[in-house]
Amino acid sequence: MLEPIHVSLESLNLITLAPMLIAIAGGLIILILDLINGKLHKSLYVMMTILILFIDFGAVLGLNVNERGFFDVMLIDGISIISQLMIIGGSMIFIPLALTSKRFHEYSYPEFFALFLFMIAGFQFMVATDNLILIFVGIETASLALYTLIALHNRSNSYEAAVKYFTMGALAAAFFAMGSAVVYALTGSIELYKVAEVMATRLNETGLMIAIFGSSVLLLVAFSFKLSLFPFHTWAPDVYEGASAPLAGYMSVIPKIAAFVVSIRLFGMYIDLGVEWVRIVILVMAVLTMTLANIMALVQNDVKRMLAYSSISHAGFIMAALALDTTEGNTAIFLYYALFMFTNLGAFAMLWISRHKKRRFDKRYDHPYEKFAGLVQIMPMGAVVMGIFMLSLAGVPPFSVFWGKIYVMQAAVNAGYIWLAIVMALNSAIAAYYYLKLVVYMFLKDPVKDVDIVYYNISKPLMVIIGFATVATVAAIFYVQPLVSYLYYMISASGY
Amino acid sequence: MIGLSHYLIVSAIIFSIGLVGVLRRRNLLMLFFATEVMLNAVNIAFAAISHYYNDLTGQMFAFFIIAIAASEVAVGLGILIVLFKKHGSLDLDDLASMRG
Amino acid sequence: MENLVYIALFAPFVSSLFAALFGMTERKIWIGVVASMLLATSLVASITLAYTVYTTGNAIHVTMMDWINAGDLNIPFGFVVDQVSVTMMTVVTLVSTVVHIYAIGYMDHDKSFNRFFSYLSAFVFSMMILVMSDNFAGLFIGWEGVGVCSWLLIGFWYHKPDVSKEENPSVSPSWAANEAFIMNRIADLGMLVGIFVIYWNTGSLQYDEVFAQLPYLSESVLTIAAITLFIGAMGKSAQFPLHTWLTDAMEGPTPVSALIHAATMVTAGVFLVIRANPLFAAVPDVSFFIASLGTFVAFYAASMALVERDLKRIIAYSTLSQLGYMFAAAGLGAYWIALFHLAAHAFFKALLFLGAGNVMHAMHDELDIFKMGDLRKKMKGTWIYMTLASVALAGLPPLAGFWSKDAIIETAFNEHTYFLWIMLVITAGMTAFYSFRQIFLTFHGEDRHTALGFHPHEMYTFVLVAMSPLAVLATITGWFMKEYEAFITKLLPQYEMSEHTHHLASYLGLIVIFFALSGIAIAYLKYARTGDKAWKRDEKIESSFLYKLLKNQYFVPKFYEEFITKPYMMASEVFWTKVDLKIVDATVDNIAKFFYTSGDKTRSMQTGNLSNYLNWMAVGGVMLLVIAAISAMIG
Amino acid sequence: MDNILSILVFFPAVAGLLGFVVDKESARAYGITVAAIEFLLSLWLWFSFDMGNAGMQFVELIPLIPDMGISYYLGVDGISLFILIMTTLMTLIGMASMGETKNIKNMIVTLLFLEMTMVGVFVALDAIIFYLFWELSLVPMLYIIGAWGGPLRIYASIKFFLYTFTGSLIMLVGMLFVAYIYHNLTGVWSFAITDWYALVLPVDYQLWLFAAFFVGFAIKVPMFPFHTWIPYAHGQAPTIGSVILAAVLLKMGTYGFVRFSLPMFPDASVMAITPIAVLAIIMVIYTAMIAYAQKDMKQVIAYSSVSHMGIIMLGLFAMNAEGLSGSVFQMLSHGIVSGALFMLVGMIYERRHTKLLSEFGGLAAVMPKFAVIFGVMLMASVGLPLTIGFVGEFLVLLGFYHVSPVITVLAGTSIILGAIYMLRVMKLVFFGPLDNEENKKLKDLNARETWSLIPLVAIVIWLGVYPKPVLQPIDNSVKSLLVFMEGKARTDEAKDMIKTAKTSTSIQEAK
Repeated sequence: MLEPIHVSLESLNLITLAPMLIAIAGGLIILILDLINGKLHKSLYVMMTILILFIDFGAVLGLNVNERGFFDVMLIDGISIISQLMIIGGSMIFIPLALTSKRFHEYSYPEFFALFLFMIAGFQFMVATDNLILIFVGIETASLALYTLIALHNRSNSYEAAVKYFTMGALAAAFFAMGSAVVYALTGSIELYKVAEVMATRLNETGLMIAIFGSSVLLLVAFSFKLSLFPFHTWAPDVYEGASAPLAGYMSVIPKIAAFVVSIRLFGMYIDLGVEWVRIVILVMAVLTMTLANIMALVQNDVKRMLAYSSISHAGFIMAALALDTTEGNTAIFLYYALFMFTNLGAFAMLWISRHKKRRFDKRYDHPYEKFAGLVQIMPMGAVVMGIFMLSLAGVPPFSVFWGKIYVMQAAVNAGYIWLAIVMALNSAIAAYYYLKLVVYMFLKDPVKDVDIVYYNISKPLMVIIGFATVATVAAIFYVQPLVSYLYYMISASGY
Repeated sequence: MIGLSHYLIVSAIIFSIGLVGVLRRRNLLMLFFATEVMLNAVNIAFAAISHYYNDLTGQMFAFFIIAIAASEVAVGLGILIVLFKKHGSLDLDDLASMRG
Repeated sequence: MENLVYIALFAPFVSSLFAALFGMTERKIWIGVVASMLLATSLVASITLAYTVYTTGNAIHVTMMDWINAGDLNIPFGFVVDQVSVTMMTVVTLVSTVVHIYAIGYMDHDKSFNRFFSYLSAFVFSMMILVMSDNFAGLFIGWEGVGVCSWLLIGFWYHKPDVSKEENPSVSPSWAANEAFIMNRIADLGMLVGIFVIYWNTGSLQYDEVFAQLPYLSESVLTIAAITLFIGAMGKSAQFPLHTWLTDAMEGPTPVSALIHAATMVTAGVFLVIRANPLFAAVPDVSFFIASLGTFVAFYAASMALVERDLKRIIAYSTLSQLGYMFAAAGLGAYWIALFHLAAHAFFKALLFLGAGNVMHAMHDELDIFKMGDLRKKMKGTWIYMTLASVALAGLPPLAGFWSKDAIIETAFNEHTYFLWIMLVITAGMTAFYSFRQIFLTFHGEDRHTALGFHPHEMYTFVLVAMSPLAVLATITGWFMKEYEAFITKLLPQYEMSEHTHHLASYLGLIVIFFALSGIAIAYLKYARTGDKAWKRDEKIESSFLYKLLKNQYFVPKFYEEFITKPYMMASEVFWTKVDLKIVDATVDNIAKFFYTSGDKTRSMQTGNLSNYLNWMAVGGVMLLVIAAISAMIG
Repeated sequence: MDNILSILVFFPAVAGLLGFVVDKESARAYGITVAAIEFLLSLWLWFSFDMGNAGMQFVELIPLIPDMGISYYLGVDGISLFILIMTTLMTLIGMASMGETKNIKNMIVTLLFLEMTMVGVFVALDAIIFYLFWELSLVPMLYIIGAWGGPLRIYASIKFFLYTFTGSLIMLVGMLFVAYIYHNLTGVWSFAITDWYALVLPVDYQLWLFAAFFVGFAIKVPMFPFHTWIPYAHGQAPTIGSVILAAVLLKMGTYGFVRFSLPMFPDASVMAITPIAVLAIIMVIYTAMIAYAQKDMKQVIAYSSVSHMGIIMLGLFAMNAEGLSGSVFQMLSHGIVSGALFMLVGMIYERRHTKLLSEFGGLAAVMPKFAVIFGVMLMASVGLPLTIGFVGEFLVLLGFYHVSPVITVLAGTSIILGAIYMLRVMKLVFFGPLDNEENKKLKDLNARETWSLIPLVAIVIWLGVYPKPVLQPIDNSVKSLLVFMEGKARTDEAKDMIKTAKTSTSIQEAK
């Protein structure tokens, strides 16, 4: 007979689950509110979401570093805390973008906000565990919610985007599951810390290397898809174009942070084990990603698509830092995303305010460069702000992304990868062209169409968010130090 | 005697069949089926390995995969329906308005 | 005494600034007067200084302030007034005072009258710096300063259009000015290099310190320094092959030609050699080369003057030729004789030019002597002056030219360089011929100008009076040769004729006089007579090869045009349009284009078709698996 | 006022921000006033500068990102002092002489921001702060060229930006590597240049790092073959853009060599003498020839800039006090002279809306003042003694003669070739008959133009006649730099080559 299981509530350490539970509960509350009164305005949901995220944020802050809980499934180490904070923080500045002056029907559905919160819970699960099952569940929870959010944007492009993302996501999920199966077959475990232990003892067994490589490849495919690395990036431009601008901005940052955390855990493990091959493959993919995405971004006609390619390129940039597998490299990932988040969300928000409810700029594109021609004459502050975002993305000091860039490059140099630093430098130079192209359109050209087309969608909350992003972008030099030291401390505390 | 490797080979074959299905099919619905096939191939592997190690984790994983596959289908079919309403077709080749 | 030095130096500067203040306002005669008076002040100061130096025998040395101090280099604005510089100062201020006064009359109709005086005085100031400086860098300031002033003054009538002339390559004053400036710059580079050599080997640029160091320097350093400095001298003194600018410089106003391109600036090269005589004395080979080149130029220039029709250009050739004489003397070690000839030449050549200016003024800027003739009746004073100057130039006793030139020729004999001697003697004959060819064609013979509608008239009297000091000096300078020798050889090395030469001195002198007289006689026979025997243009001679060769200046300007100017222009064009735009710039642009086009190509992977995307993904995955399998098997 | 450098850096920026509020009509007066105050502040800096001290003065150090070793670290020495003063002067004069009327407020604000970045570059003693200002200076310039430029302005501005940006990113990698080495040796992160000076690097490291910095600086200078952006930038830029570009932005490159390459990599610098000298000669001769072939007045001056920068580059690598001091002095001289020349071309362009040489001729008759000032600047440009142009050029050539006579003679052709192309411009524009009807009506310089040029003329002559007040502090710093380099050099070859001045020993002892 099986012994009855005795588990003390204390040993479960349920507090580690609290942040996710708060998000899920918040989503449910919103759904219940809608059941009670179906005519509530979206601003209520937005504020509710912010409040829930605020509590969530607090709950994460309250966690102790390096704890396990819930049958040791949850892992609360430094990177899980900082990544959760970034995910929640990013979401908090994303969600007010729903408060546009024009009504976009997806935001009037409370389901949008509920799904959004579930998605956040999914991300939090992804980062707060080293159990492959929970990672899988987290990924899928978040992804399924995200597919739906994209589709809710109710344009034919959005459906197309959702379908593309969904199908490829399903394939990636299959790869992830297969990869997990191989890992399980190799080690008899799906807890990464145990996997690492077992694998370390089996590394020298003949014939096993192919299985280890195989497992890494299967997992790599799955995460390369998430992180949009070449050649698994093909979905990204289309999905970004199909999704609404804020969501595209969101997608280029938050899901990637979550995916990066898992990647650090997974591939960091392989590299730590001495499987140099993984490092090489990642480096090659990273270099290819940043270069190819850059040169494709060069020829784009649409700003949103350009930004999509640019965020692919940035992801490649950061992936290279991951391959370094040093504390600095890992710090660089978070620092980069923390700094990139403001600028990128700001840039997408600027696209968002130029969005017309029905009319598109032309048949094919909604945000072609021409739309922004002469913006400085129509909307001087807007042009300056957008210009600052572009310069920041290009890596012009002292704007935020520059500090991330030099940290990544310094990490590469310190790890002895000077060639990588040079490749990064050259890529930044190529990238400068397409960012500059927008600056040129905004500042140096004359408007092409009627002047009123540019800022239909502006509203106070949007201005606040953009203002916040601008300040964060410009004043980066003053908060980089605390940010770096906090991130570095947390990451080294969790042993990465 | 049928051993672990046989199961794994079957799993790999089914996985490949699923993959080929994903690549070759032009109908979105068929494509979804193919991904389901792939996930189920993984299930076979998990169940077999779980049995081999005499460890229940693998079977748990398999259960989770089944659950997720189900929700995936639910969400996927939902998206397919709105897409079909809009486009009137589920053919992949009709679905290429964004490119470049 | 210091104040006198400063007065001598800065009076022209003040004059220049004063005139410059009114540079853009309309012509005012009194500005010329003030300028001339300031120049006269400078002249008086110079003469006083000369007297002081003569009586005390000591040099006056003043240091005004620091100029450039960097590293171990210290260059002050220091000035030295010794026998050599005081000679130059006196000559320069004297001639320039006369020229200033002359210019009041000559330029009286020019609307840029004020500007002219500003330039002219600035030139004198630069020239004073050049001769008075106590170091090579200061010399270089003056050197470049006179170059710029010469550029300004040659191009004074900047508004004249470019005209192509068959026999005269100079197309306009501004063209000639640029030519002069650029050619001088070529030589200046040599001079600069000389200064560098001196600095890095002696650690100083002060004359006295440098000369004190000379004995410790190696032969090769001395040779290089001497050669490079002489290259500088060649430019300023228009020695072959940098001579073409001088004749073209005649495009400038005549007072300018008199002052700059005859009396003062062009002798700066000779002055440099004299100033740096310890250096040149230490390298006999270079000195001999200088002497040979000088002799060659003397002959070469004289030969071109034989066929020239342009009044001023004839005098310019004669200047060139006389500079050759000076270099010959300096190269042979007779530095003081060179200096003496320099001074004497300054007087008679300035007089000659100013006379030519009078003719030009009378003939409304017509310079072709073939169109003149028989002017002496209408321009008596000018005729006397010019004849006097020509006699001096031809080297007939008792005028100045005879003494100095004879001394040079004697030196060539004394040094046993008989070839040089013969050349110089022949040249003396040629000099006499062309000088009097010019005099006769202008003032004697048939009247050719009236038919062409010219109505010449004599110059203002005050101008003629102002010229008189030059006439006097051109006459008497030679008589004081012995006294001058005593004065100057306190600083410059003695030059003693050998016993042998001394014996032959009078014969040698007679030979020179014979040649000169024959030249004059031939000129008289050919050009001065009237009536049936009057001179006619001879087509046969003019179409002969030799005539053409001389007329075209041995085709040197053409050669420069064809083999330097045009290729340079072509090369510049090619560098710009072919190399810079098509290669260097295109490379940069092509790198950018490469990225852009490869972006376009890569972009095609983004077909928009989900099936392709899935293929990419699967292919990527399978590829990675294959690579994994291969590398697992290998490693 | 110990923090005068910070004030100098941020005063224009703050003024620029406030400038958004100023009324359009008053913007020009506002800009000129601010620039004048900034200039006076920089003069004040000069007067309170200790001439006897060869080291850094007015140092400010505030740690910004200690974890990365980045601090706000400013200071000025004899070399940067005068470049800084020239920067403020040229900004003031450029602004005062500006004839631009379109979008004047934006122009003023942009210029003030540009001034901040330029001053920042010259006082920064932290590599990252230096890099920050260096990159940031591209942005206002991009805008100036792109918004007020000629027909090809967008191409020109992007080319300018991307070219420099690419080079400086490579330089950034170099900086990061130096910081890494510094960290390896000391365990501390630091980007402070003065800390980096203490590093004695192995020769092969020096060479690689020299190359990395070289790319950044050489593009900015611009050295052959990286110079092709400059004809476009100058050709398209509005007058004020060209003035600032030629006067200040190009100096950043040469200044970078003095500040970074020479003291940090003495051995590599000595090894680089020959290649750099060859490039410099090509710059001098080749671009001088190209300048001669130009049909556009402004392009002549643009190419002449490159040619003169060749002389400056040569002087930097003379490895003796004469050449190096001369080179720094030549930076000032070139800044003022080419700035003035660009202003002059701008003035004629405003009147005739063309810069083609063939359109002009005989202007001296109608515009005598213009012709005189142009003539003075021309003479300074070709290095006439007693003008500012001579001192630097003479010292550079003198200095480099010690290194290589042959190269010096080749580079010395600059005085010939310079005269050739400049005199051609003079002849085509000012001389000859005034036969173009449109030119007959041209007005001579007005009061504003005259008075903005006269200070420059005065400086050109003052520093030509009496360069000591400027040359001496430069020379002091240069001498101690050379002593430092000699002490730090590892190879005998470098020790032989670096020639410290005899008079500099006293400074060494005093330290």
